[in-house]
Amino acid sequence: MNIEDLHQIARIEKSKQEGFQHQIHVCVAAGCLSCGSGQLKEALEKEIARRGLDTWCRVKGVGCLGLCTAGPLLSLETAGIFYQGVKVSDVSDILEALGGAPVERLICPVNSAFFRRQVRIVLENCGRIDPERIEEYMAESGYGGLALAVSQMSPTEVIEEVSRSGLRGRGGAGFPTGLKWTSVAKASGLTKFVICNADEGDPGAFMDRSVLESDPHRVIEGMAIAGYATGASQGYIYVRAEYPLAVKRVRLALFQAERMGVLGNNIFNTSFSFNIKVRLGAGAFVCGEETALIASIEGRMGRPRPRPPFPAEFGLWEHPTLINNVETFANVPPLIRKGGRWFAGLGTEKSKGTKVFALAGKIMNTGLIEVPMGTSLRDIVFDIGGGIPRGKEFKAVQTGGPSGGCIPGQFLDMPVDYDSLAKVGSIMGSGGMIVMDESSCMVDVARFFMEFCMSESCGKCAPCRVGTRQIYDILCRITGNLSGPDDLAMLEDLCDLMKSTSLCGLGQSAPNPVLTTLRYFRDDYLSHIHDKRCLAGACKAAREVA
Amino acid sequence: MKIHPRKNVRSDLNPSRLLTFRIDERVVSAHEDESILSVARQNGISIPTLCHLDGLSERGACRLCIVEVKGVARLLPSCVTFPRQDMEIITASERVVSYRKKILELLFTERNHVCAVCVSNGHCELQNLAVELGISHVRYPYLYPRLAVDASHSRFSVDHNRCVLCLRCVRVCDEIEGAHTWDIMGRGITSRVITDLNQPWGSSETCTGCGKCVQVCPTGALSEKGKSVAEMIKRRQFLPYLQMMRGRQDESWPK
Amino acid sequence: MKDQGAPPEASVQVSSKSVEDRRLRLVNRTMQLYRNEAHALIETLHAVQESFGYLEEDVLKYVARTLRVPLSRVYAVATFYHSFSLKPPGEHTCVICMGTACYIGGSGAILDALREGEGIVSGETTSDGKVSLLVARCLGSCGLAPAGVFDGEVTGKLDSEHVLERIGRWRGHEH
Amino acid sequence: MAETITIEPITRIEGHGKITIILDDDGQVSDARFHVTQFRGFEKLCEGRPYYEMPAITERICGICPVSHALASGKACDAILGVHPPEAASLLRRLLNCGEFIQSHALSFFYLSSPDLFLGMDADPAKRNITGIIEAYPEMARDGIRLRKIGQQIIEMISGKRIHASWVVPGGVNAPLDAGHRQTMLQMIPEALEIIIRTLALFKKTLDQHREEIRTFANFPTYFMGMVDEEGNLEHVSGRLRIIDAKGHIVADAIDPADYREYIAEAVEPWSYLKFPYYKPLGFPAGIYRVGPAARLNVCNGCGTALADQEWAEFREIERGPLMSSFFNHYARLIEILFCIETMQGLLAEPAILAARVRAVAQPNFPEGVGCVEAPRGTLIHHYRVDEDGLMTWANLIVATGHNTMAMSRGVLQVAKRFITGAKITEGALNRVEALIRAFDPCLSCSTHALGQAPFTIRFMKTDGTILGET
Repeated sequence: MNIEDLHQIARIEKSKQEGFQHQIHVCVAAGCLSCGSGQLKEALEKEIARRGLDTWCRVKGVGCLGLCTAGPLLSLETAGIFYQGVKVSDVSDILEALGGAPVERLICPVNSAFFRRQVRIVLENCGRIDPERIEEYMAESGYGGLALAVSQMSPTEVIEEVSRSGLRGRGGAGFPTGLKWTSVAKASGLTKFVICNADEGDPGAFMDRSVLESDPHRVIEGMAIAGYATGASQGYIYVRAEYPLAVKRVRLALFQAERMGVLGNNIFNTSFSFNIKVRLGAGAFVCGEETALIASIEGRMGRPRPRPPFPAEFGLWEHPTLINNVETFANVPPLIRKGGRWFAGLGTEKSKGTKVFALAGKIMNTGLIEVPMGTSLRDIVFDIGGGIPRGKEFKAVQTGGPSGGCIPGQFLDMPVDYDSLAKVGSIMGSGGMIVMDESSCMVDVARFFMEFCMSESCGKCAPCRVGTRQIYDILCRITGNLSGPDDLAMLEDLCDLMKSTSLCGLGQSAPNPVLTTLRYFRDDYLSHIHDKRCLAGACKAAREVA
Repeated sequence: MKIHPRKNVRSDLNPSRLLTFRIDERVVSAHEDESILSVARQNGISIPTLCHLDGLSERGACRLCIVEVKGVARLLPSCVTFPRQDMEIITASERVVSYRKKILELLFTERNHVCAVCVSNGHCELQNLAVELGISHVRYPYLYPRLAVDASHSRFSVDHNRCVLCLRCVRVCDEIEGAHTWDIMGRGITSRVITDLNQPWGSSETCTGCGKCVQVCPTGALSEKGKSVAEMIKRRQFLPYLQMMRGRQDESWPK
Repeated sequence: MKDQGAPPEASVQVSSKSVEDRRLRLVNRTMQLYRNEAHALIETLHAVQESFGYLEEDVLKYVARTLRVPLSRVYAVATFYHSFSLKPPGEHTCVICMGTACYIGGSGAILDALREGEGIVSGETTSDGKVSLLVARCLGSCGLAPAGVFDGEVTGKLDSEHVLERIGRWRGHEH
Repeated sequence: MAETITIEPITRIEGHGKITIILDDDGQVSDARFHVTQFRGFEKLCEGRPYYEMPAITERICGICPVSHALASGKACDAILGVHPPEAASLLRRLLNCGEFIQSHALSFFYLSSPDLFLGMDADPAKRNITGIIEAYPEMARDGIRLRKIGQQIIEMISGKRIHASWVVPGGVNAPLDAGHRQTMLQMIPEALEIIIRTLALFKKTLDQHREEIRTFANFPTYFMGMVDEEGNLEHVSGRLRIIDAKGHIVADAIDPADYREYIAEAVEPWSYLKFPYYKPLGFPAGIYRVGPAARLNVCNGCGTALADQEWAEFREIERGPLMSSFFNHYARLIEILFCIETMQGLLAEPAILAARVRAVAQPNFPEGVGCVEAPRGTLIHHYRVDEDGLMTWANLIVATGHNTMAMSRGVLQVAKRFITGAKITEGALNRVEALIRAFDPCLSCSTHALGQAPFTIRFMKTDGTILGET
């Protein structure tokens, strides 16, 4: 494959698509599949064939359309119409309405804030291309970034471009990507690795899954570019076994990319060679930690080890290793194609670009969104998210999963970026955003996260192994109205201990949900402790006592 | 993960440089590939440790050897931290000592450490640390797990109640004896050391019966049969010799 | 180290040899794909889990010998990761998602209802061997919270009644 | 209409106990019970532990007689191993036991009971304590303190610690005797002898004043059990059991403690954590028997040491046949101290006692083992079962206070009936009830190991029948 071939394939694909007057996009990401979009797609195909419409109309399975709550979703690309909650029985109505007035009862308002306010870079192809066909990705300039990088840029230039963009790691901590790439590039050694962390372990986050299910080639391309920039020739995608569809699509995409020659030896007729293998996670949240992830790829238990040395100099099989997460890699191809300056034009001063969030919890529009960094929480929750259902009061939004915190209403106007979130005690995390209303007890929420951390703690270091259990016990005592007067002080004491002395990020950040809820929702705690009552009425024991 | 600075991490920096820096206001000098812990000990400054044992790979897991470094916000485990020129290290600040105590207290709550009836009473590293740090009571509630004793081996027994999960047994069995009979199952608070497929030690197919695990165990978790209360005194003289004589280049199964 | 010996397939005791061979085929293929290298352990365990439904002790020994991984290490890895199970699963499997969104949406109450209504606790199989109840950390179907998986079929917007009814049907009694 | 009097806690005994006395409508005592309110569950917590931890675990049952538990436990472990400890170890174990008898009996007599005995049952309670004794009988107080200290020093010199030394181990003991310590101990003997002879003389003079107590302190016929040696003489560590009836006839002799279950069975009553052992051939509750100092002197043919034998003969002169009143426990204690001092002297003279070989080494060879010694308060039986790896699967401990429970309860009733009448209950009367218990010197902390439901319902009732409270 050379660059000319790439353009050729894109041209052929484009004209092929233009040959269809109507393209019906059916969401076949996991969310809609579980509402029956698979059957819907089949029914549509059958009906089209039966009616002999297949010359001018075609059905295409696409990745996530975003608004998971309204699934199964369907979009008519050319007409710009969205249908929601579509059933098999709606098929004939939809086909009959093609080219005419849309089916009113199924219409999903496209001009609502949910769609309007989004800026899509990572998700630009989600819901538009068939994730199981590499040609469609190529038709959308796919692999153009890789071609550009390997044929016209030196590795140093690629890294400079990434640095210039201000891209920061989307996995949680927000480490500058350019800097990370530089360290690996500069590390000595002939063998280096690139790892894509797709072990999206935060409960309540499904950004990476959606990207892998909807646009896997984007991630592959990003990894290849990283491989070129850092001098690695082997990549690994470490993906959760709990995402079978994502695994299947990534494997298929890798197969296609190899067959097309955009992976393998002498990519685009250059001396650059790059291969990618898939490794399955096996249900361990701690494997999101770099060193644990490496251990897991090596076939061992995912127990983190102290850093330094960092994976950049001492990683997979002791070789320099670059680890970025799915969304970070997914940002790379457009960044290379359009230039770091373009990317840096989006977002805030210190947080560039866009961020994908998984909106969930007590919110009207649950689903996947992508907004520029710096968008306010209020805009995300109330404008894009459509606010709280059933007229309930907003209480908090949880970001960053078990390592993050609960942000109260007083910070709704805060811009969402790495530093602002850190300032209020939370973290960006991978992008899970869970909205809670007045019916949630924040002690119970803290207990939920601590239970998670306790069962996900690898057990290597004592503060995390025993600390999570002790904190969990205290929180159980509080929600069960069995706490003593010293429990709150002990809770804070243990949180401080874990934060300061745990070995890895899991233990160091596990107290965050407790600390933020203690800070912003202390009344929830005090009511349990002093009045033996759950303010939100959520805790069972509390209800029974009252 | 075996981090062996001399062999792996800094091989490119050969020959290692001599640095001068400060530990507890004292100016010391050392090679850049000597851990802060080892430099401190050479200079007569004691830093509490539990998972560290000379002759075994480092784990950095017990977190008792944490020290403060001026200008660094995080506390660093001295067993796996290496000095830099002009670094200023404080080994026993009030903050560090209070954390060490709390960690130790957590260990005491984790399992049923009843010193009075323990074979290692009086010869126990955990007990000694508690004495050294002045722990007279434990603030946190005891968890009282129900753990069994495995006395199926003809010469040794393992009492999980007294295990602190330092994994010295696992390391010595793998790194020195080369049998890898021991490992650790499960995760988090439910982790437990096991032999082979979590079977009674006496039925292990791989155990050579060498007893090194027993000798490196810091507490009474592993002991020789026939030893009664307070009689189990561990012998570790063999470790440096064996390490030298069997010195494996790299571990096929690093921690 | 050179002598691997014959693969001790025979040591795996299952009623029918032909069934056995078929089940081990996937396991063997996985190990061969990685040239029997030790780092293939997790991938191999996935294969064992897939074809046997759980990690049978004899198969673990077989894998350990073939990949030349210490027995205790195999057991350690098998118990470290939650995807693996050492117990045979029930006839049917019900997974309830306990991700944040699902928890906020009430999946905790569903588990309570299952415990009270059917006497099932997560991680366990009913005494009649019909149903195994598992808890997932997050299915990634947060948009459909609370979500669950019934014999591989993801279902969203669950409530206690619905779940109890499905489990009841599996166990052959009505609610 | 009944009224309940509760004495709680009973003072000057080991551990925590409670007595309930129920009065009928006429204010007459109708029933009385002796409760143990502590629950320690030692038998249960031993399960799963290695057999060799048992001496150390069980000696933690008590801070007064840990040596007895360690010895009984060590002997039960010997039986599990199937070994005989080397001669030196046997001698040293007996020597250690002497030290304990001296300190424990001294504690009971001088510290706990002498205020009642010398200051009077009806003395001002503010004075009726060890400080009162120091004021009134300074020499005796000094003697008592000194004697107890001698006992403790002996224990310390042999085992390295005053209490909980973990020195008794399966198959023997864990360290030989230091020759210097032997010398020191020998030097202590004359002083100890002087003290005990002086005290015996002093005590015998008070017997007349206590005629009423002698008459009522559990003065009723029961069987008695105690350990004797091959000649039938008093023995504390390595003898066999003998049981006599109320007339003094031997009903069972030379019982191997391993066969104790043929003679003793245990009943559980809902109102106490104590178990109620009884002499099996007679059944429950008829098979009431007593153990302890007086019981031992009742069952034996003599002490086997010169001075103690003289005292024993004089003691047995008091009544024909066995002495029934448990008040005589005080007397017997002093004689036993004398016996122990003399025994020590003999043991220390044995050349073998300094031998370095003090331990027989073996792995468990038998699944079951019984160890029995005479503790200061009476016969102590440890009975263990282990699995093939030597882990405890079951334990049964019968302690002195257990054997005596039935007698104590009946004794309380007897004392109460004699001293409590009508509406007026004097402090002195209540003190006598306590004093009876103190005569048994019960070690409640070690006797509370039966697993049962929490037993106590103490009703406080007004005369009109309304229940005021229930605990």
